[in-house]
Amino acid sequence: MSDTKTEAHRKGVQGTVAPEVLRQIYVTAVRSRVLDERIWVLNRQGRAPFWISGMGHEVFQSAVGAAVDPSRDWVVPYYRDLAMTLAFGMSPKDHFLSALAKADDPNSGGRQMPAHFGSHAHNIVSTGSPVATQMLHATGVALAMKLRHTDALSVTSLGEGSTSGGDFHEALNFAATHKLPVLFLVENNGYAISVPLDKQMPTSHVSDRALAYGIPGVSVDGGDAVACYEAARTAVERARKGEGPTLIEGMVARLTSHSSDDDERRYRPADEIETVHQSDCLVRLERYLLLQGVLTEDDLKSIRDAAVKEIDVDMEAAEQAPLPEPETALRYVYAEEA
Amino acid sequence: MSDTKTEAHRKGVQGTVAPEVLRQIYVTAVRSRVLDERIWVLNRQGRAPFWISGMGHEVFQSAVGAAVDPSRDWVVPYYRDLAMTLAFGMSPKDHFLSALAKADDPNSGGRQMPAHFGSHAHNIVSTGSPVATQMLHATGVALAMKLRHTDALSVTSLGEGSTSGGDFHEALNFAATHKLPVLFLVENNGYAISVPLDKQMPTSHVSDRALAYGIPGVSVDGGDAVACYEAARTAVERARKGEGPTLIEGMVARLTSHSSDDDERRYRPADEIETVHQSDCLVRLERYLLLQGVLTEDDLKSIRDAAVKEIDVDMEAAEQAPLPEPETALRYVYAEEA
Amino acid sequence: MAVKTLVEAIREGMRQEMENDDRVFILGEDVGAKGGVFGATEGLHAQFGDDRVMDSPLAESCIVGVCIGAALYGLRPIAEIQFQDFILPAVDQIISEAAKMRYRSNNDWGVPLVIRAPFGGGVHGALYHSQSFEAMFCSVPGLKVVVPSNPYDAKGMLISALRDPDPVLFFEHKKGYRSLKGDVPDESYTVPISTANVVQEGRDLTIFTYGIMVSQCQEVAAAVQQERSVSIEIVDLRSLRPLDRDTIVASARKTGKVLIVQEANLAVSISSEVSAIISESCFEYLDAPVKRLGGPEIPAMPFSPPLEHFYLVTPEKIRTAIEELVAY
Amino acid sequence: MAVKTLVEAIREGMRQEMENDDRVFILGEDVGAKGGVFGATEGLHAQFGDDRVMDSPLAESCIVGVCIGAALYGLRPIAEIQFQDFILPAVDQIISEAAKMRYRSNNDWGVPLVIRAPFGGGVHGALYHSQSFEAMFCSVPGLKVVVPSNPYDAKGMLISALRDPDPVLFFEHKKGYRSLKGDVPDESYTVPISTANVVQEGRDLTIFTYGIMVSQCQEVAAAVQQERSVSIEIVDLRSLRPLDRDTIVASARKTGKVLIVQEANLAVSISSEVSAIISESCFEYLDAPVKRLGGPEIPAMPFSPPLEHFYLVTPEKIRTAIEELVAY
Ligand SMILES: Cc1ncc(C[n+]2csc(CCOP(=O)(O)OP(=O)(O)O)c2C)c(N)n1
Ligand SMILES: Cc1ncc(C[n+]2csc(CCOP(=O)(O)OP(=O)(O)O)c2C)c(N)n1
Ligand SMILES: [Mg+2]
Ligand SMILES: [Mg+2]
Repeated sequence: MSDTKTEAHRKGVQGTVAPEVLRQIYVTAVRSRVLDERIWVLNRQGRAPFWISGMGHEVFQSAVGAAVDPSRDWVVPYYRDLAMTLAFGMSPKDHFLSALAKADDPNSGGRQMPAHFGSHAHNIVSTGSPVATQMLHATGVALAMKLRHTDALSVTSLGEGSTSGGDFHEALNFAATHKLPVLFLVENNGYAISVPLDKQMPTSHVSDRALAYGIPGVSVDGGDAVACYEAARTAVERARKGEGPTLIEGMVARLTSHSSDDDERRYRPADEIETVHQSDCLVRLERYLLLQGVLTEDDLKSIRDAAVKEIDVDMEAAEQAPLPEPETALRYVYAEEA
Repeated sequence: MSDTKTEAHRKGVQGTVAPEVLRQIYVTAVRSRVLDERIWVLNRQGRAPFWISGMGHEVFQSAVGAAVDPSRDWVVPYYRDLAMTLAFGMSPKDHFLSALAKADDPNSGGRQMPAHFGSHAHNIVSTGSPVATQMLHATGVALAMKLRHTDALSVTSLGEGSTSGGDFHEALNFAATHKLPVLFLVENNGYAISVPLDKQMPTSHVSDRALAYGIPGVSVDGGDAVACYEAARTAVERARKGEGPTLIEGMVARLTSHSSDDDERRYRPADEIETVHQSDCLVRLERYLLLQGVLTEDDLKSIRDAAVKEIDVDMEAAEQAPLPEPETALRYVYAEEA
Repeated sequence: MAVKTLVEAIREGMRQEMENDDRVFILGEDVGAKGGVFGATEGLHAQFGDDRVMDSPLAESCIVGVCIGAALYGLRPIAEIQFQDFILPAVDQIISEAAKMRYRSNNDWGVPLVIRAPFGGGVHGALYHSQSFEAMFCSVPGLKVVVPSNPYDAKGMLISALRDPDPVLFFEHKKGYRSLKGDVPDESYTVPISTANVVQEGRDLTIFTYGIMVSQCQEVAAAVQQERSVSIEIVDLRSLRPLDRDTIVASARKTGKVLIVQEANLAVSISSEVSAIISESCFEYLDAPVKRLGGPEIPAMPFSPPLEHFYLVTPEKIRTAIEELVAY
Repeated sequence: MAVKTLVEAIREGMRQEMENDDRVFILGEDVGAKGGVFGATEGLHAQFGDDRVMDSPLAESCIVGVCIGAALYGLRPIAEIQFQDFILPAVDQIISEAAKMRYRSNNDWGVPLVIRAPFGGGVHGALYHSQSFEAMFCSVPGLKVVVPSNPYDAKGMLISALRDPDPVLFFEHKKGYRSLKGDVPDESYTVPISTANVVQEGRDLTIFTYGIMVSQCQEVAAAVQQERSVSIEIVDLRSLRPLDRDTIVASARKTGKVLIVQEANLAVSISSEVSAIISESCFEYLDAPVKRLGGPEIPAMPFSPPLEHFYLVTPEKIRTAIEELVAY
């Protein structure tokens, strides 16, 4: 088919990104990683019954997060978007409260599984478990933004496996038809739980699908912060100019099993599990920042130390927080009278 | 986007088609047209409460029908596929029985609306009203054909509006991933009831979507029998060789209101209603056949006369047939014991 | 005040609330220039334009999912589903998303969304243009489900629904669109959406019903009351989720005999729940078994007239049921 | 004969029927190398290969729709839906297509398809991995709905389902996969899929229930019977559509007191229909109101342990319900 065309699409876009933006991307990614690792520890200690990780996806999310404006833009994330939620202003404490199913969890009051994000205060729409439904919500948010004549945009994301569902198609079709300001992010890690890409879809890149809707589609290396950021900037500009949606596929790696309930050794080749860590996006970003002289080894260390300290404090606070009272289960089925 | 690519796709494929095939295509199209017109008459007389027409779609359907093998291939049609069902061996009588809601209607025993086709004896899968669901049935039929190591294929069709639903995407994705022997036909008449193409989708050709699934996609002029037939032949060969599905879009015209319940003058420009009849696919086919010397004026007349005669006889027979007994409404919810 | 049909009342309710609140907009198939396949949105596109009366692509999950997103951003969408039969592709968005949004976010988010859809049969609509799917939504906490039985309620309940902070399914009997007529005030007003309505008081027997069956039961009851001395109460359930338990229980206790009438098939339906509520709360007041009348257990209403007629709950069937109950 | 768990019995049923009938194949998410998220298909991919144990794309409408097509061509598909919560995108294919195929074609076509899905909670699955959606399918003519309560029934009913000419929804309680154990013959056998099962005879009170609640009710009943002289009958409904009306009516008439127990919320549910059937057919035999016990009217089971526990039907709640009914 259109190999040249899609190859062109796939190539990481080149450009220069300001050092403070790169620093911001790195800070978000590190905070996400440290937090993520800590929740895994809680899980292995039996204190957090479930976790599903964003490890390996952080640079892509942090770069896109840096390209949008969380004060007016909205995000409708999916469960791996820990870094994205930090970029939109949620705190590690918020996530610990959720992982520990505490009453004050801002995502859901301990009602949903961890990694089911949402915070009205931070323009993060509440998300459930069924995959791909959020594509349509982000499209509706963007429709409302357009109807209300704002210059805001909405961002939404999902895994490559989830693009097989009908809502993915229906959302792209609607958003493209009405030229809505949406960024559709696909975080392609090559697996949907155990199902590999070649049993999921007939081509190797979801960005090929953009052609079906007459919109730009790019695949970027999810370890290349510059490419991720530039692709997002281009899409953001396009959206704000009223030119419509963009499909951005981050080629990322899942550095863990699907979730704390899964054991990837049942289906993922041992050597792949081994090698996937060698291209860890965070390590690559660090190498790039050092090489470009954006940050020094000391900078990296102090950023990481700050993240660890923040996360220690937040975890402590979350652990002190109370569980919900049983009868509160009955509340908020419908709006309550004031 | 990929304009050159899709332009190439859109161009009618050239080739030579044997005269007997062209004749066959014409015979099917004429029988369909005469039958269709007759059922409209019954409708206007108040004898058939509902009709939805294939007028303007017949040449495309008849050409595809001539390119497949109804003795081993299966079709999962949609409501405009009157000509296709004739190509697969149904008779005008079958359709009169259905239009008049008679007990012996082979489609449904008078249970479904007319134009809801189905006949096990003719490899025509039963179809309901919800659009696009049949895409997945045809895909499943093709999967079974492949698992059973047959060299048969399945054909299915829908309108361009119906491609907006999730099942369209899910079916193409699955069929392409597993290289299944399916022909996905889109009969693009520019309207979904009243909704015009530009409110339905962001591009002007559904065939662009083939790129998303890495399969061939062609748009053919639905009045060009040769192009339609050649596109279908190519797709059939590909399917039989195990190379997978093809998306074929016939650019057709809806020569009537959506159905007997609709009045297109509410939403369709008057001049368009006027001009659409000037490019009637059947008239164009006749002109082509005469020009190429495939058939003479006399041939055309005798084919049409034969169709009228057949339809007179079949209508008469259907009118004599009994309505279903009321209590039979309770039968066949589940299989009955032998 | 003037006599209006059901569809006119619905249209007027939408128009007035759109005039009143610029966050209200309509998304659905053929709602624009065509004005909807039943004319419910006729004239609204001309009045409000492309941005507020939007023809959607042919994709119900898209219609509902996009409306959910717009509602989250602060708008007040009306999703029109062309036929209730075609709501099924949107069931995931309705049940997984709209119904659970407030609960799953612990009240951080809500979905003020009205989904309108014509349902019911008796119009030669056959298997896929005649169904009554309300039961499946009435088991879902987080949804409200409403079926107006007359133009007055339709307009008032629709305006209430549009002001409700939570998702409301608003089901309109398609045969009633033009056959149901009644006085409807010209100005905007509301009718509460979680209450049943005692449309006719009586002493000996209660009929619980909803939608187009209300007027049909009234006619039959009037005829029966003419012929013999029996006093029939008729309760229009009108809100199917939540059900107005207090009104149901009070009426059943008062009369001691209960008939539940619906067009849908009976298994696991509104009739089942109303019967179960009465069993729970009226045991010592009942003088006869709770009786149910509805469609047969077949997949849907067939096309052919003898088959369609066989399916329908007719005045004759209602009369027989009343008489059996009276005689018990 | 050996003691097997529920999930082992289901796996054995699939394996034996796949050995017996080469038309049987499985399509679902992660059913291949991983063996399913609950291990139901473990080892089957290794034994039968890619063509008969197929990992599907992440699209439930696709899974069911493709299986319908394959069934129409003559195969005998098993569609695995990873969690019953995620069956909603397939509801159109199930209700509009599979359920209506035979009826709409006047018996020309049928869909021999088994859709398996784990349901239910108590495993910290939270809002979307704990639901019990059976009610919505039990109102649909054309479908059969089955919930086994023990490994013996599970294997035998699954093999029956795979030989059934019509679509069967086979719902498996996920908490029961490993907790429910029992003797299961090693060879292939069938258990009919449209009958209820009186698992324990009694004189004073009947509990109607299904799924994992059956063993829970048995335990509580045993304890109560130890303490006081009351004789409790327990009926495992096991087939939820069609319901075995005769067995239900006979038992309710015999004992005169009825408790219906389910995990799902009560409104418009199996409990509603069983109660309504009893109202219709056992009026003169009842000694107390028909009592129902189930989940609260909230959208789904929350994650946090105190909230999840609040939702569940516990032994204490069952005991209280029994005692209230006995005391009536
Ligand atoms: C509609 C639906 N079906 C099934 C699931 C179960 N499930 C959760 S995540 C997942 C795989 C998702 O894979 P992908 O989209 O590639 O995202 P990734 O987890 O790899 O980031 C599945 C099958 C679900 N959540 N929703
Ligand atoms: C799921 C679903 N939604 C809505 C309808 C109502 N409906 C029937 S045909 C139609 C338009 C179809 O347009 P298109 O696919 O372009 O086919 P055409 O009629 O133009 O051949 C609509 C909206 C339906 N049948 N199914
Ligand atoms: Mg993935
Ligand atoms: Mg069309």
